[in-house]
Amino acid sequence: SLGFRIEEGMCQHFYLLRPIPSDSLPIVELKEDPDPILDPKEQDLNETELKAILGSKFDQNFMSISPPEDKYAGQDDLNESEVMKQRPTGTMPKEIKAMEFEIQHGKKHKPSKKLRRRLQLWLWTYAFCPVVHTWQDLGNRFWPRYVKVGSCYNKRSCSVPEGMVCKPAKSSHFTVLRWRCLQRKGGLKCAWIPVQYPIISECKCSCPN
Amino acid sequence: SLGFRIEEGMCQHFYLLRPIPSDSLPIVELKEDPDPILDPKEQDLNETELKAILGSKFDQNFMSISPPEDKYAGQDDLNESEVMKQRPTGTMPKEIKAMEFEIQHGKKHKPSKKLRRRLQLWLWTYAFCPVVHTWQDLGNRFWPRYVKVGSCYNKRSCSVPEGMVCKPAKSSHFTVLRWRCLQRKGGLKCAWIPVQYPIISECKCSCPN
Amino acid sequence: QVALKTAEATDGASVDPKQGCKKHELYVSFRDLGWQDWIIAPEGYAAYYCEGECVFPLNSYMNATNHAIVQTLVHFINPETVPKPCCAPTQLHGISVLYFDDSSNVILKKYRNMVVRACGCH
Amino acid sequence: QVALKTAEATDGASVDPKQGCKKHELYVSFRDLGWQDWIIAPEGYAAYYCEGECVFPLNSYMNATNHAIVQTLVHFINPETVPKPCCAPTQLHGISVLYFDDSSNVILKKYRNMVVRACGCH
Repeated sequence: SLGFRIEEGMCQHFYLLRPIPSDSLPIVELKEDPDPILDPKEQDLNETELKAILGSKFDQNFMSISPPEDKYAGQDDLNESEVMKQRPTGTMPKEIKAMEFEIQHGKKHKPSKKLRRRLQLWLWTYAFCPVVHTWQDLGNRFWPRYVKVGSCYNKRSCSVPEGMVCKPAKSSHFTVLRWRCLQRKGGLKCAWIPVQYPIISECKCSCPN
Repeated sequence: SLGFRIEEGMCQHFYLLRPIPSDSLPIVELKEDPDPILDPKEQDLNETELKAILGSKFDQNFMSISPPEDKYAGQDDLNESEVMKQRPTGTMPKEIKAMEFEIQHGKKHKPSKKLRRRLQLWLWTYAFCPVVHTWQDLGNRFWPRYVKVGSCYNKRSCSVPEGMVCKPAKSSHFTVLRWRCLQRKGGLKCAWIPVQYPIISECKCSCPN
Repeated sequence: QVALKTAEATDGASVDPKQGCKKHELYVSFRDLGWQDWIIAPEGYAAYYCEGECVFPLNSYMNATNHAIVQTLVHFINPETVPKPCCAPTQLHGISVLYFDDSSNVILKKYRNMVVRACGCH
Repeated sequence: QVALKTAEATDGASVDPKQGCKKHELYVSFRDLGWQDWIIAPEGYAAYYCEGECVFPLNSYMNATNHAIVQTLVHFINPETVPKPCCAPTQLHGISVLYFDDSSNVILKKYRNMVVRACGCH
């Protein structure tokens, strides 16, 4: 059907010439072919069977077959004071840990050890970028259809002075199933295949781009 | 001498088609034509005369006719603790002024008014970007040849968490003289003309590019 | 079946090379590129492309760089010296692709700079 | 007097359009552009330019974007549909210019994107 017949040798070159993927997150929406023939039917959605395929990779806390009740009342609506209540996790950034908070006006003022620790904790909390989890609908060609993905809280700047924002820093992935259809001699052949769906697992206070 | 004769009407278009200047600082080095015929001679460098041309625009604190003694021992060598000693000028950034430093572990801890003020001052000092002044040699086609230009201190990050750097935020200019030569019918005609030399007048803690 | 569908972005007319540099419609089918074996979804995408002359004088909408302005004049004065600046994307954006990687894992990733957003003279 | 001097960056040979996309030498004299009345210094500058074919397969040194890879294949399959990607600057840098502004003040400013640093297929 191609206007130009591709020879075998050329095909080799074709395979070498491919665009290059990036690890950047978040993922933009995957544009699906709207043809309903490519959708799984009722009989293809046997829960017991599909759970058996996924096995231990089915994580009830982060995956759901039916629309989750708290879908629209997720952490996405967190206001600033709620985010600030979240104690930071991991290790304190070394530049905050090194801060002495010496104030110079005339003679040196060095804060007490206890106060210093409190200030470091305050700055760390201020600059900390929590991962916000929200349910996402992957559409009916993925199973389970609903997964809880991470995003970075970005309603305020996370730096002093302002200018930096929370951005994805690390990613991991869920394994879910994808309904894949191929045109074969006998017609359209479809099957569930495992796919890796990337999610944001850590956010960091960084400069935009 | 051009391979293509430019007509009058075309010239009009030529004038419209020009590259566009930018206000970005610092200035990169101006590449001079090395031909010494374009340099001012001894008799063109009459200090009294040239000072008269510049008039009140000659600023002794920022301009020098002879190589300044402190040229290599300028503020460029400032170490961090010296920069941190500089009290910030201007008004405190509003986001620092708004900081309450409330620390939440169990019950709320609100620092005293005095402590809050001290902490705000500390953060402001930390994030402040002083203008560092250094003497610059403009070459013998500018008069006065030496001017004290501003640059932004960038040996450490100015933000918490680190990531932002001190960058030029505002500029002003000095008026100095430039030895300009034009090829005329009677040969090369040169004269001193006043030019605006841009300098950094304010630095700001910002994300790089 | 037409291998690759192309149409004018605004008026449906075919591309006149004497037109100024601008964005044109281009739908790319991954099947037509022979990529159906490693790309699972999407089927294809609207890639667009840039075409058109970078002529003297450059109109401001062509997003010309200072270098392109200089090159245009050099070409105008002496066409043998340098070519005209060329019409190329000035802004691109990405799409998500579900594909087989080298280890035959199926992965969803972003492919950056796949879609032309704007064109200009470079 | 030669209006504009051009020479091959590496080997001194004249530009062969069948060569791959790369940076070439180009010295631009502001006098030759008729700009000596508004530019005081410099006299001219090394602007360089990009030229060469963006051919299939693209070599990695051509800094091709993902869109250029796709466009190369579309052109290869059906040359009528879209042109080849074009060879254009991928990185540019600026120079300082001492010039007369519209109010006849003499000003020193940076002109960005005046010099080609690297070329690629777009």
